[in-house]
Amino acid sequence: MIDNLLNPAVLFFVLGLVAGILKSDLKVPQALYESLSLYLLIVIGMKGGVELSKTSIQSIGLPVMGALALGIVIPLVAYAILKYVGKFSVPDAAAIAAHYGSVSAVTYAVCLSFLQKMNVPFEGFSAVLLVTMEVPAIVVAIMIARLYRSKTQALPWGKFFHEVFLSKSIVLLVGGLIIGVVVGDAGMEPVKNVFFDPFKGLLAFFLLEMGLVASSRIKDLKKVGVFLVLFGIGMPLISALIGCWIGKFTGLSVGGTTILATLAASASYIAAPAAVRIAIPEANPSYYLTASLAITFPFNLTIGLPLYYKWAQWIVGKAGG
Amino acid sequence: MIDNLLNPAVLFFVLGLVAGILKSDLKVPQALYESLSLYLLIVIGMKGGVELSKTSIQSIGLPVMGALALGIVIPLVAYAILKYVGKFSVPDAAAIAAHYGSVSAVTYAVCLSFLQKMNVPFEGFSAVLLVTMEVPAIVVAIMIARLYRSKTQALPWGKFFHEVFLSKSIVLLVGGLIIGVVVGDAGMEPVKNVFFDPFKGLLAFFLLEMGLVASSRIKDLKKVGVFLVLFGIGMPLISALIGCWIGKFTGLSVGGTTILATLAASASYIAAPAAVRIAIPEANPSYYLTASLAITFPFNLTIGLPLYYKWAQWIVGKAGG
Amino acid sequence: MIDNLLNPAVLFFVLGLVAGILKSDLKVPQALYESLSLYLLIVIGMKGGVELSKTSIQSIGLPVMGALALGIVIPLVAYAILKYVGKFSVPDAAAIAAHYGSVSAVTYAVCLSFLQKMNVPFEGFSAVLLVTMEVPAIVVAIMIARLYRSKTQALPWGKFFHEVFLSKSIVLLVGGLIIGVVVGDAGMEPVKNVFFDPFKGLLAFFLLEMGLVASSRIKDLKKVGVFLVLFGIGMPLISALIGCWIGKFTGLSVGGTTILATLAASASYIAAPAAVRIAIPEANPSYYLTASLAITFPFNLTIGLPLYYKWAQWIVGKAGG
Amino acid sequence: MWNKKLVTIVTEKAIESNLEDSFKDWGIKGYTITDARGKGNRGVRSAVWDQAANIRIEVVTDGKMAELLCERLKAEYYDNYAMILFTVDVQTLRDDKF
Amino acid sequence: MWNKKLVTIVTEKAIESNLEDSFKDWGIKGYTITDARGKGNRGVRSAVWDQAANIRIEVVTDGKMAELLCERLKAEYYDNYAMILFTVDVQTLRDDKF
Amino acid sequence: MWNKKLVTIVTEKAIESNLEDSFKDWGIKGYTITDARGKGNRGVRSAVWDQAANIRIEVVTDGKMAELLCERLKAEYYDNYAMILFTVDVQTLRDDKF
Ligand SMILES: Nc1ncnc2c1ncn2[C@@H]1O[C@H](COP(=O)(O)O)[C@@H](O)[C@H]1O
Ligand SMILES: Nc1ncnc2c1ncn2[C@@H]1O[C@H](COP(=O)(O)O)[C@@H](O)[C@H]1O
Ligand SMILES: Nc1ncnc2c1ncn2[C@@H]1O[C@H](COP(=O)(O)O)[C@@H](O)[C@H]1O
Ligand code: NA
Ligand code: NA
Ligand code: NA
Repeated sequence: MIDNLLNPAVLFFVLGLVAGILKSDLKVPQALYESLSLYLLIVIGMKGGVELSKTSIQSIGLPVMGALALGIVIPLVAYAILKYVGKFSVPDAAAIAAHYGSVSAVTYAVCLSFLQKMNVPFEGFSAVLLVTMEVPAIVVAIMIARLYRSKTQALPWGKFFHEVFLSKSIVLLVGGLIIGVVVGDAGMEPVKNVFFDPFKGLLAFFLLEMGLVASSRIKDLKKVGVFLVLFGIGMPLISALIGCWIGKFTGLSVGGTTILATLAASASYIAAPAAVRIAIPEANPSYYLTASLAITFPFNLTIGLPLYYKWAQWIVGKAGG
Repeated sequence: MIDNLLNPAVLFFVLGLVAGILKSDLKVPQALYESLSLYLLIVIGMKGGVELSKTSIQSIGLPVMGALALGIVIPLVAYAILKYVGKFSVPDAAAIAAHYGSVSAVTYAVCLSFLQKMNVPFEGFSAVLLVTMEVPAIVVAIMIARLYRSKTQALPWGKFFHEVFLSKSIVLLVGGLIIGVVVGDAGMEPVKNVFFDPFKGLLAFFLLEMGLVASSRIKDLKKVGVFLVLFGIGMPLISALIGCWIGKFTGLSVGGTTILATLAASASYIAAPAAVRIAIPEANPSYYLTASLAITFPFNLTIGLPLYYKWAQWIVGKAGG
Repeated sequence: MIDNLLNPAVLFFVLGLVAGILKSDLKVPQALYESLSLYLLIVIGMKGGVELSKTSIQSIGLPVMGALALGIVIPLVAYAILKYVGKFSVPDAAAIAAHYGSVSAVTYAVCLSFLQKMNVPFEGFSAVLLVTMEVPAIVVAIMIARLYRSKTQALPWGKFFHEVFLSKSIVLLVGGLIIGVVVGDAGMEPVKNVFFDPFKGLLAFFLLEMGLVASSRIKDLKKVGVFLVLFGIGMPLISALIGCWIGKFTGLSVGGTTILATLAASASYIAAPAAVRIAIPEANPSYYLTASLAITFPFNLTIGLPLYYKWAQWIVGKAGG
Repeated sequence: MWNKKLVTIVTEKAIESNLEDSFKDWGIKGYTITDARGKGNRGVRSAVWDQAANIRIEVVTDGKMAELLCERLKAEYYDNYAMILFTVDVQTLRDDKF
Repeated sequence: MWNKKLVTIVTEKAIESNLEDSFKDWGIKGYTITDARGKGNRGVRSAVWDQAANIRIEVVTDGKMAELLCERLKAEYYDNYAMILFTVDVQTLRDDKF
Repeated sequence: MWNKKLVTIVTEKAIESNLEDSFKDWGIKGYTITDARGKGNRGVRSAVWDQAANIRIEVVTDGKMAELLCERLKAEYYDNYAMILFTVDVQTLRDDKF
């Protein structure tokens, strides 16, 4: 486990976090943050697409259904816990639930690196699972928030769906996926040294910036209260467990199950915050941003990943044995 | 031809275009757009310079004269068509003519990739042709606009030449060319992995952004009218044909002729818009930006390039046969 | 020596300088400048850390003490010259002294490239010397400025030390150093193609921007006067000489001594300007920025480096022979 | 010179496109946006990423529309978003433009 | 405090250096520029690239120079460029500076 | 609408964090910052790098605090930094906020 902590990606995150907490004047230009974010999303899509083009599509149906189910179940579970145990207001509970039901592409990318390093094989269509899980939870959570709304101010659903399905993360992931499938391994050859080789290094670089961003939310930890901190650790564990079982029942390998569990455990910090700020404006961003970025993301990055892999071994391994 | 359409560069352009047309919130930070633009221009220069340093300079005179001739003839032809057939006003016709007489470095770069992929050899000094054709057409077109001007408000020519010849694209291309010649193949070795290897990938990335920029002009297609749309496709064909013949008469190979034809066919979107906005202020930017970016650029990228190569084979090949 | 002038890094600097002086509209997005600066600093740290992890730490104590001594002696010498020979005011003399006592990470990086190209071995802990010399001179110079101050407005030292020791260059260098040591050669493998391989190319690219920045100070050369121009060339020579002797007495190799001399000769343009602008507000930035960026930096880059290497050969070589 | 009102709004970047839609609905003909950061009741907004970035919007318009704009922004956005606004009297060269 | 005029101009980035030259010719001693985007008669200018970017220029100056500046900008730039301007009365700490 | 003062400051980016600390000490509750470039007595500041970049700060506050702010800025920063400021009367929707 220590080994997982001492790789460049995690250390860069820690450096950013520490620099931010110590109030260094280190700043990452916003344009760099956005450029790297754009790069990572489209490359995740492209890599997934190339893998997909080499995979038999037969076995993809069941896991996608599983991912969809996760995207619907997790926000409901999260909402119930937040509302009835945590006593959060409806909008706050729904908003946080949206984040935990949706996924973090960066956590997914770190998970793939982790599996590759351990030489664990996984399904070629895993990026499809990522894409599948991005949106449903956001829609579910927003529907909950709307249901309970006293003022019957209608949400313009047309506009809303447009914004969610054409949000930059979806466009880049799906666009990359399609390009990857169309171009395939051979066609990617001349641009490999931009889109594939530097991926790990640029991911590490991006984590430096995420550390800085996360540090800006650390001071809110007190404000959000102990319950949310516990939720930020407990919820990914619950989600990962559900994810492992769904991985098993939909026939995923140990590697694929680890990925599905990690997706389940990860909390969105690109698509969900943007959609929720518009669609559930009453929700306090301090809650969902702090939980997602300053608690769950670092937890998954360090302790979560190896744990979910262990669980996947137990659960899927047993089935196989 | 389909093969030419399914490479990453074209697909990235299409992705940007589609994202923009569908009004996704995908945005490329302006700093990234400018950084990549800067990179591409200086690298095109450097590559050209390194090639140039390996080429015998004897045969360069005639083709450069040919390129110069193209830079003078094309804006005149374009102007005549726009003014007398298209019934455009003098400033509008001159402004558009400036763009079609000047060149697009990105189209040039895609052309080189295309030829390399087809294993077609070409002259080492082709970047010199690019540089040669950047400015003359702009000067010719602006002189036309000034000639017809009723108010005799003098253009400060000194200031104007300073701006055109020291515009960033010229400085980067010529600067890169000189650096390439001076440093040569061996001296470039330690920086190759930044300036040469990632070129194709970063070009593809840049095309994503160009797709977004082009999409912002798509909605003007209706405004600019059918004639300009036809012009945006017909003019490059005319220019390419002239380019092919000049390529033949100045002794270029099939590859070099394809490049000259592509340069002739390409429309500028960096140097010309900046210069024209200042020197022909009455011209409506909607016309020249839309024609250059939303019509001619994608046309050349997809249909034009393979066509010009075919033409070059016919015209030069015949001569050779 | 000519050979040193004709490498891409120097030529890029010259291109930026010339473009700026000729008032080209070439501009480097500020976000790119800052991104590259961030990259170079953290990579210098990481490379140093990896080397450090392979080095026996025994011999490090003496050279670090030597570097510290340089960091204290150089600003005192510089101050004395500026105040008593150059007749500068106390704040101006102290401010300039801070810059010449501190170091330039970019000059250090160019020095390493130079030594590698010449196949001159050097100590693995050289990055520690760089870090050691960043801050002390700034503190010394500011203490001088404060000492002579008529108004006894107290400098908030706590805040000041916080700012200097947590300035971005220190955080990135030290953070990179630690990451390098912790991760080591093997752990760096997957991110090598981002953090190590492109270093030289990106350094060259950065120098294009430094040329542009330096050019913006060229017009101040007249304002700052002949004395400061001479100081900008003479002071690095004095510092380098002291550096060579300290290198010899602390047992450094010819390579290590060249590095120490170069560090001594280099003038800061990141940490020092930021700290000095706050702590010695009366000092005129035109003096220290122009001297550091427009005189000493290009001098070291072109003439200084090979000279210091010669000196190191004489001084350390003699001792060894 | 014509007397007009300048309404300046500072708010979250997250709602930029929503505000643009609202402006269209309300008949606002023009506006200017710059990126900003700042501090207010809702704490520091340092623009380190989109969710912590501000924008600063300026609308030049006539007195009546300015009043309407203020009312609507207050009704629709004030409760839930970091937002301030202020108005000032300005002179313009053209009357019908604003 | 001294009474001065603040002239704010929003226009195309493409003519930034031209405007700076004009300012020099007209004797304007100081100005401040920020990058901007916006919407107006000439459509949306989204700053996605230089040709679609705006700048926002502020000039603090005395009443006479402000008037002159407005007139000249109107004469030389209004017809052909996306440009608006407005003036407002401001107080400054120094008189001779502006 | 409530009458308040808007104080606009243009100065060097190098002292941004110092100014923020000063504002805190002086009891300023909110402010907005945008990046800027410009020209003044101390020459062209083109924002090509941090040491040549400007910022533009806006503070909406009441008349008394505005006066205090101007005085203090003049006393502490005017001599040594590139800085200008100007104030203008504005109307706001909330009174106690500023
Ligand atoms: N008094 C003020 N003066 C200028 N800008 C302010 C002021 N208060 C708030 N702001 C800006 O408005 C944004 C939102 O304010 P708030 O809703 O108070 O957090 C802040 O991030 C600042 O950019
Ligand atoms: N009413 C307005 N209020 C504020 N800014 C405006 C307004 N109208 C135009 N602008 C700005 O001025 C630029 C040029 O305006 P126009 O010439 O009308 O296209 C636009 O892109 C906006 O940034
Ligand atoms: N008259 C003016 N109008 C608007 N901005 C100004 C003016 N004078 C100076 N500035 C701004 O204030 C900064 C500092 O001014 P200065 O101290 O005069 O160099 C300049 O870089 C400009 O951005
Ligand atoms: Na999840
Ligand atoms: Na052309
Ligand atoms: Na030094």
